[in-house]
Amino acid sequence: MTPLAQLIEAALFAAARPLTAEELTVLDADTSLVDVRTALEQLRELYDFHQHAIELVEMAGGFQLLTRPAFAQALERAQFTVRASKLTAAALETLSIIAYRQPVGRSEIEEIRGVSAGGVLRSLQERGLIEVVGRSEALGRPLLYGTSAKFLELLGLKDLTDLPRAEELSIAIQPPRPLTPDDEEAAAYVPAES
Amino acid sequence: MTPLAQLIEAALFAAARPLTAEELTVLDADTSLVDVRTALEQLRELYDFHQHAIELVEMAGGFQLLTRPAFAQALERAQFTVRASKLTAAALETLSIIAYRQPVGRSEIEEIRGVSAGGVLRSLQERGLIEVVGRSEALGRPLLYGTSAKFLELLGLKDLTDLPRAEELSIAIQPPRPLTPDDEEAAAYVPAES
Amino acid sequence: MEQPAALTLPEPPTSALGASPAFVVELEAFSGPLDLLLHLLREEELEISDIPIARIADQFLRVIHNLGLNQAADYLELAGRLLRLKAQMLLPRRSEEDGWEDPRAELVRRLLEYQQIREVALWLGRAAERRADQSARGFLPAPPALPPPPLHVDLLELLEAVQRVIDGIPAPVLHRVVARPLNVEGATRRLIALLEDREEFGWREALGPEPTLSDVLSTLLALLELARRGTVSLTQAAPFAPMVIRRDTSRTAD
Repeated sequence: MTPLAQLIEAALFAAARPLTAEELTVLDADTSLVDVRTALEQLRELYDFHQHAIELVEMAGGFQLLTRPAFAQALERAQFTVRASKLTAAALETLSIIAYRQPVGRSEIEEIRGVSAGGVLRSLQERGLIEVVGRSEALGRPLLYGTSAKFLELLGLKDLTDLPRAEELSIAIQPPRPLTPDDEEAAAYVPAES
Repeated sequence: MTPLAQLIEAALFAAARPLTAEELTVLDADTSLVDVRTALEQLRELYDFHQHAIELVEMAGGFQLLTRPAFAQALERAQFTVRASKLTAAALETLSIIAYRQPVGRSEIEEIRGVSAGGVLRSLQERGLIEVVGRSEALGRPLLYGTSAKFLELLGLKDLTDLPRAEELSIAIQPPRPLTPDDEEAAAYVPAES
Repeated sequence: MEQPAALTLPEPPTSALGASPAFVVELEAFSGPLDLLLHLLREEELEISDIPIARIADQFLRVIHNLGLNQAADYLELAGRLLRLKAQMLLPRRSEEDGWEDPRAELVRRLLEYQQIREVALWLGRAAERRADQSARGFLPAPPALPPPPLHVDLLELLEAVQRVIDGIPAPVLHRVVARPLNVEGATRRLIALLEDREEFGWREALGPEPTLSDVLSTLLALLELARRGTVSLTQAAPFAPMVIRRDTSRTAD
């Protein structure tokens, strides 16, 4: 391989976009367009001659290195190109609030996390992890959110009672909302401070 | 090139991230780990022998195709690549402590560096270089941190054993006990240099 | 060991509070108080194992004073420690033989440990630089109409998120006090009904099945009130033994 062909190979491999022959002349001060085209031809022949799985392709945007179509199926089967995507910390936190407090409105989520929740709620909804389960009776009748069947499926839970109970978490979650009659007993544990 | 070497080249090229030998066996039903390692060796030799600008690098527990260091300057000058921003001294020191002491909690890091670590830990976590690996049993059950696969990728390390060993450092490792003037070993604590 | 870039000194300014110009440095140039201390030691070509504490403590303070006190909490802590050490070193020691422990030992240990971490940090920095010389494939053409990547969530992650949410709540509501939580009248009625039935029964029977804490407290208060009125007598065979509740015939007979 000539030094120019090497430089061009490195550039086509590393650049974040296809490169034109004109752009490739920038690589070396004394390089003409003809030199670049010769080197590109050399590169193409090398890949073909040694039966590399990659090839040099010229498209509208310029030259790029691509895997040969013959390998597309095997690659798709192996799924190397797609990495399982993960939820962001903000999405997980919002999801956890909804899981434990559902049905719950946006303002309550924002109050707990201390940041606005609009974007996160939209993306959780698009991913099918939460859904609108009703409207609150409060002013403006805001939407109430709950977790979806897909949420249970992804976490491998039979139903919501499979979620660890508050007492099993290292710090119990305290409900900062008006107590229902059932909660009264629990609340009576704590003596009034003197 | 053997069909398996071709498949592996296509996979490494398409994934653009380190793939483990185990992952690569998925490419073909009848392929063993030994076959994959043989094909990888073949591929490495082919790139070296024909002086490709790309080389096969073993990193972060897997294998990845990368441009050779010799072309870094030309690629940056032509603005085909952007150099990764440098880590600050604080980030590097914190990473060092975590790399050698993992799993390690925030308070231990702060004690060693003598400064609070909250901001640095958050930014290292956001960059994906460290991750929470558990909780300590100590009071308050503080989070414990460890380095991630991305940390190995950033430094181009195969695994954590690539890090310098204590004996290779100019300062010997410290036994955690107080010194006395009579202590024979005290002399060994003194760094050899300046 | 090579001098890290972070330690390069800026040009010494002219106003130096009596300190030698070499010690006028910028706080930002250091990654922490130990870094600054190491720098001072190196400037003076002093051994870590035998630090002239008094001198170094004064220099350290001078530098910090020079830099202003904003953002210097960590530095002040070490400054305080150095001053304590300085005082300790002035105390008369009895004799070298009877196990005198050098008060500087802990500081020496920390400095050496920190120096080791710094050496590793330099190594990591160089490794990252070497790695940055190599590029992965840059342009990844979008695969034609593949389904979106599978979503990965696990329960542990969710629970960690719950924990973060809880940790983030500034003032968690720890308890609520509800009016009229105890039902002493109800408990009294139940006890009187029991007493009509039986002359003697145990504390457990008094509570009834599955008592809540509120039931326990209500029953206890009711019992104490009944005992005060002389309706029942309460006895225990021994401290912490089960309480026995008996109809108090001696006084009702009066």
